[in-house]
Amino acid sequence: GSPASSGSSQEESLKLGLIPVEDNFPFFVAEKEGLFTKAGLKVELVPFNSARDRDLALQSGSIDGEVADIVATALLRKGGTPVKIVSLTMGATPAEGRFALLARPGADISSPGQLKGRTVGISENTIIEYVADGLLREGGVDPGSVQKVAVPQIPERLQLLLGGKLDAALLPDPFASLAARKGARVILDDTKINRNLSQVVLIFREEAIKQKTPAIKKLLQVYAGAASLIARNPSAYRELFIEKARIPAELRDTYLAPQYSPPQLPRQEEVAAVMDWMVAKKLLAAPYKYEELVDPDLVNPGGNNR
Amino acid sequence: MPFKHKIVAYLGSILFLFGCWWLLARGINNPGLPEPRLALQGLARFWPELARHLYFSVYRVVVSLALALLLAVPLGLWAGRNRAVDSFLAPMVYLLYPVPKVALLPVAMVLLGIGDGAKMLIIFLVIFNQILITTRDAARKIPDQLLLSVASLGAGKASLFRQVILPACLPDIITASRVSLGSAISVLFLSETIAGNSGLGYFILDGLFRADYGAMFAGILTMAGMGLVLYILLHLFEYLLCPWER
Amino acid sequence: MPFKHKIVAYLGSILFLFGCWWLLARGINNPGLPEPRLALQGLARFWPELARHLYFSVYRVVVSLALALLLAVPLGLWAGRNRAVDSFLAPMVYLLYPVPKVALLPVAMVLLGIGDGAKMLIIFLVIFNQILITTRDAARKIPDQLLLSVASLGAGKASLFRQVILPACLPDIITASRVSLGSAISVLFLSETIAGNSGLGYFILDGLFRADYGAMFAGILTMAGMGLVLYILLHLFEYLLCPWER
Amino acid sequence: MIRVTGVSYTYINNGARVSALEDINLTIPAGQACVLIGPSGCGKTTLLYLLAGLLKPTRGEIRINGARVTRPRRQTAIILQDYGLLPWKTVWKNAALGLALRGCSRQRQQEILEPLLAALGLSGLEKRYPAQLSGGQKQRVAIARALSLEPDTLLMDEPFSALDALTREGLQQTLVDIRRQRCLTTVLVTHNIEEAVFLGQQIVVLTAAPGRLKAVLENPEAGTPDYRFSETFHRNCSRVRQLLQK
Amino acid sequence: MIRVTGVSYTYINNGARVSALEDINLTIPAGQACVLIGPSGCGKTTLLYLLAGLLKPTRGEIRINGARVTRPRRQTAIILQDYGLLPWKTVWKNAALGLALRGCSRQRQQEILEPLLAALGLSGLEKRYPAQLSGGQKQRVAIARALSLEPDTLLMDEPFSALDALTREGLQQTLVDIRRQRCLTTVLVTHNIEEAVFLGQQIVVLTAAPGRLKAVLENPEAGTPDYRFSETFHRNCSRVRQLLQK
Ligand SMILES: Nc1ncnc2c1ncn2[C@@H]1O[C@H](COP(=O)(O)OP(=O)(O)OP(=O)(O)O)[C@@H](O)[C@H]1O
Ligand SMILES: Nc1ncnc2c1ncn2[C@@H]1O[C@H](COP(=O)(O)OP(=O)(O)OP(=O)(O)O)[C@@H](O)[C@H]1O
Ligand SMILES: [Mg+2]
Ligand SMILES: [Mg+2]
Repeated sequence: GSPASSGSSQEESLKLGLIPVEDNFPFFVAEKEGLFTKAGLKVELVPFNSARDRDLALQSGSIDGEVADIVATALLRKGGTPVKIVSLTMGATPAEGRFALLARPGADISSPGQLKGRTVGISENTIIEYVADGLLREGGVDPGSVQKVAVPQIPERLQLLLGGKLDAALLPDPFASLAARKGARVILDDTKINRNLSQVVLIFREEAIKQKTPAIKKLLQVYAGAASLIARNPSAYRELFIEKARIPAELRDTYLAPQYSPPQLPRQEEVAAVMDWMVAKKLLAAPYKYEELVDPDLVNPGGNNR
Repeated sequence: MPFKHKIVAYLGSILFLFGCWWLLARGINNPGLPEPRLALQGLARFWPELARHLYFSVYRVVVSLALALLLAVPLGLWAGRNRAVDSFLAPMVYLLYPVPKVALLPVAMVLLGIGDGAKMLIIFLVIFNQILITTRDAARKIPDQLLLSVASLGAGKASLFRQVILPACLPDIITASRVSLGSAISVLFLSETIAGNSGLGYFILDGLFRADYGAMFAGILTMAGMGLVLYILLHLFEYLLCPWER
Repeated sequence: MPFKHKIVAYLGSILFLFGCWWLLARGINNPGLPEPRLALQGLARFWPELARHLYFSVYRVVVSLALALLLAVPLGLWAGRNRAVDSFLAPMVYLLYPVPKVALLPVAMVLLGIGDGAKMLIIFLVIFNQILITTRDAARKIPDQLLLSVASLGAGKASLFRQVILPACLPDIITASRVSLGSAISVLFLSETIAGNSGLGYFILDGLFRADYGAMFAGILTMAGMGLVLYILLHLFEYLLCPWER
Repeated sequence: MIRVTGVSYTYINNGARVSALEDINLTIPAGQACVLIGPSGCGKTTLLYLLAGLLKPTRGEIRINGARVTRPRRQTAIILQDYGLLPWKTVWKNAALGLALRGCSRQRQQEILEPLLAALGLSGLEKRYPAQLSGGQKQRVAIARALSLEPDTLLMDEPFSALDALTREGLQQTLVDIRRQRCLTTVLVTHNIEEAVFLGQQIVVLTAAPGRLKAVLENPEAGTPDYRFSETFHRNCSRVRQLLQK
Repeated sequence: MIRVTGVSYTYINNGARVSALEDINLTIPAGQACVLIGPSGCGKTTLLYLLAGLLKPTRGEIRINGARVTRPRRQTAIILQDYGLLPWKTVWKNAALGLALRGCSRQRQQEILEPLLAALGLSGLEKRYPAQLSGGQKQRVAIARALSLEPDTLLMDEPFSALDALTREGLQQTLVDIRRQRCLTTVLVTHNIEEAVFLGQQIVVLTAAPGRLKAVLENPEAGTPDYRFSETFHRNCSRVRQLLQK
């Protein structure tokens, strides 16, 4: 094409950090289908293997935004990186984004009450611990009464659980399903409770929001488009899902892709619950207000905005 | 030792290693450590893809090793022959070397982003220190007689470095390269698991995340093989560069 | 160089480092790299807790370094003086050394638990190879004359090892310990961040996860300080063990 | 008694072959003093190494007291051309090394070495390291070490070359005395014709490289008092000189 | 011309002080040959190092041609007691080192060295490494290196000690010839009284350690044809011997 048409302006390019898990699948579908280009966007999806490295990259300005959670967002702000949530991508309902607390194979644990004093593998000061605390409370157990062991990386937590070195561990899907398939017992499951504990959010650096508002808006539209593509024809993206969401071979025939809701803003009370937990954990001196964490202007007003 | 015997010895010990691995895998019977067979199958299954990752990894290791040698060797020689430089440099090295490289990750990312640059910087920083320490210690040990004798021929500082200090330290520098090559590959693994989707480190971690231990160990095998080949190349360099030691 | 000057040089270069850090922190202006002031405040704030973690880390590093020396040095000396042993051992080392040990940590932990065992095993495995390679290369370089002269006094194999080969390699073994100490601390950090709630690695990562960069860098400072002190101890050992090099 | 039959020796370096000795036949009765003399590079040192069992003949065989020499014997002492002192041992420890290797008690070592070091003019230097000695002092330490051993065979490679004329003559006399007392079979390499004639009951003259026997002179009066000033002494000196010149 | 005024030298090792030379005063006119003789350990080597600018006098000063010596001069060649050959250079490269350092072209090096090596009996050994030479051959390489330089001052530390009597006498004559031709100021250390008297126009006798001047003999006939067989020669030999004995 001519130089004028091929030159994608700086404002239209976005760098997005994400961990290749099922939460982010619509982005990969959009990439595969060329939806970004069609929308006149230049989006680079940068894969990370740990939330820690992803957040460091955002902090250093190497990426414009990332798919994260509310705890990470608040901590980034606390650490001096101005970021804001622009939309929820997963976890609009409790059924989305499954986390489960599992007991190791062969352990004599069948009810939450038996977890008292046992070792529970989590990732400290993250959404994982928040979910763990929430689940334990739901199960009627004081989170302080279990022995938390920090195992930040999920695959390692899985291996230690299966190897019997942890009595229990909190795992997201598909690892939770895999552990269950290998003999671990699900004690608590966040899709089976009434509270909505885990939300996946799309966040951007504030300067990116300021400079690239149209691009981010388009991105959200593309995301919505990809989500509906998946909903309409899940089997067409099966292979891509197995690959991009890193579904273990044992589960490839049984594990189903989750539902993806269209972009929307997180609920006030969910954000507040996270803030209260963080203050109680002394991760924050004072809770952030909803407006400090969320930028309400980017989600398409036609969307499911509550 | 004749060349033929060497090859036999190499093959023998590789077989021995596989044997140990097999026994260990059987013994502990944990999916995290699969039998060699599974790894070899993984190798066959993923070969073309693995080769692509291998290419990136080799590139990163070799470039950072070369850069580290280029900078650390002269500095080490200098510090080894100059007490004042050393007592300024040593505490810096001793303080910086143990600093966990994650601490440097933000700096690396700000300066170089998340591409090859940052990965190679992290590798570079680790082995720079190793080569610096070894070279400095080697330069310190050079007998004064040798230096005196060449100085008495009227050699200036520069000639002394080129004619005496550098060749005297060459064997130790090669040893340092051996040690650093291993470290470089370890750090490579770590830096490739941070971000991006290329390199053997990524491949291995990807296998771990998918709980596909066959793929994971195929990656580990490839990494080990890459190490072995690079080591053999280093031996070749030594043979060529140090003819007086044959 | 007199002792006093040395202390001045050390202090000078530490100040210089802090200066660089300060400038860098200002320059890149990223919360991930706070100013030194914050780290020092963190140090004051967390001291008693840090001391407990420091204790664990020191214990893990020192024990694994000692174990690695105890096993790798004799093996390295043997391989260095015996071609047959070497051509069996070398390929094993060259294959195993590049294997990313960190990838094996989960397996090690499944075997040995989340406590000290697995962590120390991985540290041990990394530095064992480094010490082995350096010691072997050093043993190879011993001039035949020296061996002949002691052999001519009727020394048996054992005496030759104790009287000639070991002391001849001692300076290189100390260099290897220096390099390995740094590697050991790096691996320590990694292994402490994989699982468990103790050690400086845990403390640093905890700070990072809390976005409490003051605490994080207080941990890093403590780790660097631990490295420096262990290095000074190594210098002391060298001074005591190699009086002929003073 | 030393019996050398048809001994040849060829050095092999990197494929290149250098013939150093060809078809040497010698018989040195027990208690006799034999002197090797010949142009520089003719293989004297090589022959001494062969006698000491430090090298193995390419052809032929060497027997001492009927037993074939294949490795260093306990009863053979040797002084190497480059002294063979261990840089990491003090003068005392270097001198005592042979005794220590034979399991001699501390006290016995002291009894033997103290007078010996005094006689060699080394008193007061016991705590120095070889690097802190002059050339002649190093050589005398090597002599002390060899003489301390009470061997039955003594092999010496230019043992007095770095000593001043007077010390040298004194030591020549000491050597004669010790040989007589202990019935020591002695083989000495020298370049000094007078020394050869004064010390050698049998004088072996070698040709230029590769060394062959040129002549074996009998010189029964060697070492007798005032032999230096006798007519025979001067005649024998001239004969050796002529043989060397041819 | 060399002028030594009130020179003392003290070695300091680890705090211990060893006085090697005390209050040496000497004047050696340009083109003259001076020989240093004295008991082993009296400081001859030390004095040579001082003259070469390789050590700095503790007290006093040394001037060559009026200029104070503080570091090695380009026009001074030196042959060290331990030869000072570089183990990693072949015979040819070692011999050519001085020329190469002076930026001499390949061809010029060849023109100078080829006849020199031939005269020293080293033809055919050009590609060997020092470790593959006999003691005397090494010494001759060092001689070749020093003579190749066409210096104005030549310092030699027992340069012929490892050579056979005939080679030695030949080289003594060569030295006399070269000194005459090139008007070379020569300082030679020897233990051989005949050599001292044949070569030294000025013979400096030192006392036992710490070395002081005992006597300075004028010996104007040194180096003249047939001097060896003259009456004066024998008389001077006896005088030197007496001076040494006192
Ligand atoms: N390692 C070696 N490799 C090859 N050639 C060697 C080696 N060592 C010695 N030679 C050669 O073997 C010959 C004999 O050497 P040797 O050291 O025995 O001589 P030598 O009679 O002791 O001489 P010198 O009086 O100079 O000490 C020499 O020509 C020397 O060049
Ligand atoms: N590095 C050193 N440290 C301490 N003392 C030393 C050192 N080097 C030499 N000496 C001492 O200084 C004195 C003079 O040494 P030097 O080497 O000059 O003697 P020399 O006259 O050359 O003897 P030789 O004839 O034995 O070679 C000796 O007594 C020696 O022990
Ligand atoms: Mg010899
Ligand atoms: Mg000397």
